[in-house]
Amino acid sequence: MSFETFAEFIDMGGHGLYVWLSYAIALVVIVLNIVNPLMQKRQIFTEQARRLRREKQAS
Amino acid sequence: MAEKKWMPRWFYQLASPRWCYQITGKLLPIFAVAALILLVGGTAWALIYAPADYQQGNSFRIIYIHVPSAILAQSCYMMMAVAGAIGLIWKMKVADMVAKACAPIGASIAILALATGAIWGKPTWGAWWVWDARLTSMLILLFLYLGVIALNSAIESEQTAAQATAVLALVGLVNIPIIKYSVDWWNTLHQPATFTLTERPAMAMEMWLPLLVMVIGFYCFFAVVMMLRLRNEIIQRERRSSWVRELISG
Amino acid sequence: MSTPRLKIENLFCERDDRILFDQLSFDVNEGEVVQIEGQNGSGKTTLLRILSGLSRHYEGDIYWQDVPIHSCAEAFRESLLYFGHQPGVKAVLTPEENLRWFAAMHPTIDLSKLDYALAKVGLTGYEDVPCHTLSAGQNRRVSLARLYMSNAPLWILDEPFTAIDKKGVAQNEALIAEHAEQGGTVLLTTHHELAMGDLIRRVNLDQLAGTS
Amino acid sequence: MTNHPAEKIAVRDLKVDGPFWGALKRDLLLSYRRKSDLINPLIFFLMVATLFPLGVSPDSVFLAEVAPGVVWVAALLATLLSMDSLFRSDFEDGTLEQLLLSPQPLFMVVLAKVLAHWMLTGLPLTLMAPLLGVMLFLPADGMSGLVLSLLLGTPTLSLVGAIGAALTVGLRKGGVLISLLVLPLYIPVLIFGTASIQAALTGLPVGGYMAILGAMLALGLIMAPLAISAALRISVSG
Repeated sequence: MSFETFAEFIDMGGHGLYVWLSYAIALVVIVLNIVNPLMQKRQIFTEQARRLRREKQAS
Repeated sequence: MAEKKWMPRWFYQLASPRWCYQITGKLLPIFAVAALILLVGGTAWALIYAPADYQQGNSFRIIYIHVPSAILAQSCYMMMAVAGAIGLIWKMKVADMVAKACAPIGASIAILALATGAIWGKPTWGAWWVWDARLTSMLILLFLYLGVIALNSAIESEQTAAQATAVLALVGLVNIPIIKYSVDWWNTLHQPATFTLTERPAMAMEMWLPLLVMVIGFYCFFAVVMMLRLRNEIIQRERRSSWVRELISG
Repeated sequence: MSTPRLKIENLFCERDDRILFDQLSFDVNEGEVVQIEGQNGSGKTTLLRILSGLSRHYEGDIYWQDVPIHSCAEAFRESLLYFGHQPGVKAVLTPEENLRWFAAMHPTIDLSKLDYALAKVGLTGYEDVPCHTLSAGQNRRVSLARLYMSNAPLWILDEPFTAIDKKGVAQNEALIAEHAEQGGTVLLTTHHELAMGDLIRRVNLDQLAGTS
Repeated sequence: MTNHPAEKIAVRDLKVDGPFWGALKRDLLLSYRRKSDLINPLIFFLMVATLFPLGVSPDSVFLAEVAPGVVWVAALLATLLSMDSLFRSDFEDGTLEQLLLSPQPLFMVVLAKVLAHWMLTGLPLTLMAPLLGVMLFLPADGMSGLVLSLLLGTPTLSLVGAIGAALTVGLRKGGVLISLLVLPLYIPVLIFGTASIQAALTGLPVGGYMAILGAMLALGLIMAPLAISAALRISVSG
């Protein structure tokens, strides 16, 4: 363990802003990368399901 | 076709979007769990247990994001170009889709590498941006990604877009070593050798191990996102085939 | 029976979410004139572009004298004369300069017939005039002059008679017939009623699309 | 078909050109007939160089320092500006189709077209560069480096730019896209081009830089026509 107290951990020896900002950006990029294809998938599925229903009605 | 005969069997199967969809469905949870464990564990290790650097103090902990993302951004470009080449030569649809899925992931990871590099630069150099050779190379890599994405979205026909971007990605791949060399050289010419972010004689084992964990974790994360995008792409392009219809209506 | 010159097998092509043709198969032999028919948007131009090797967005096989065209690309291009939607004539060059360039690019164009060809398409006296001063029909005639100079066995002609007057059409029909008689092969699309009658074999894309 | 007037043929020279020479001759002739295409990049080159003293500072010491970079960036942008038209008009009037259907090796034809492009942009830019050098107070020592580096560097710019032009030829808004695709690839040429002038200014030997620029040109000569040919086939196929 490199830190004695939680406050020290947050402070990161005065570099807290930089370290936490980096990790926060990393988290955002990772989450966006996962959420984006999942949303896309939902959109494709609803779109295609609608198309299939339309085709079924037409035939 | 006769020219495919010497290919091993898995190559044929990989070429089938349906098989690819099924196999990624099985692999996805495995990689997702691995990525989660490695990234959470690696982050905890990096932030809490790894010792601070004697020169840079705790800002050194940014390396555990910066280096893996920089490595991943480069590998991702390579994968994109190779997949594009396979698609171009053997007309393998799945390879085209892999190449297309790579671009946005790679671009976002390159942005992450640049952002963390810039943030790390502030406490180290006292400025948000320094024309360091590695950062500059990464910036150019991001430009290459953006070019690929722009070209892909500008061409309407999916097939033409895939082929054109494959050619561009390959041209970029040939150029990357030249760009890297010239930027490195330019950097030594214009700046007295300051110490760079990541080049150091030898990293202590307790610093190096969490870095390794994070690198592997990032690769697993890439595999997960890659497969997610690939599966979307497969569904989108194979929407008229019977198995996709069943999948959607079922 | 000898092998067909051009053999099309199970051709499949889709564009913009629409299947243009599926399982399209037909042979073209020496001395044949084949007219591709179909409504607007039925894929006539696409088919000709595929057969000429310009477009590779298809599935299926095309054989030139029993060899797949992608493995004999150079020999195939050497035997081919293609007349596309755009006449392929540079506006700032003169008819003669345009045809000279064609001859440089296509060894099957016989440049010694230059004057003969220009006379045939009615452009004698216009050799040295830049093509942008000529009418649309005359520009197409510049391109058609290639037919009179060509030694290529296979002609693929996409709407060759657009903007050409009656007399010109009749002349070109005669040329096509002569080419076929000498053992050449012609694939064409046109909206004109051709007078060649029984010489022509027709392939209708509308009917074929319905069978899939 | 033998009834053509034989006497007329004797008057004219009906020798068929080879593919390389035929393509080169035609492109040079085309530009000669449309002179504005020839002059516009040069005017652009001159204007960009004028913007720097106006936009930053007319101080001669400062200008002398940035002159190599400014001239090179201006040359790079001027080349890029002219790139879009390389295949576009051929694509629009159907001659590109005929080119791709030619049994002649596309590699040679493409190389001829790029050579013609360089002769009409890169070469005049190189010849004009000393004028810009004087305007920007570039010391006389740097002139030889300037001209030599441009002479070796601009063909590479034409070759790489042509890849971008070939990839975007089928697109309506190709112009901006080309810059996006090609500019990152121009960076090595820019770096070594300006560095060679700096070296010449400080009296260091420029041979090494010229060798690197030459190596990049050699690599471009071999690889770029392949990429351009492939890109053209893909673009026309779409």
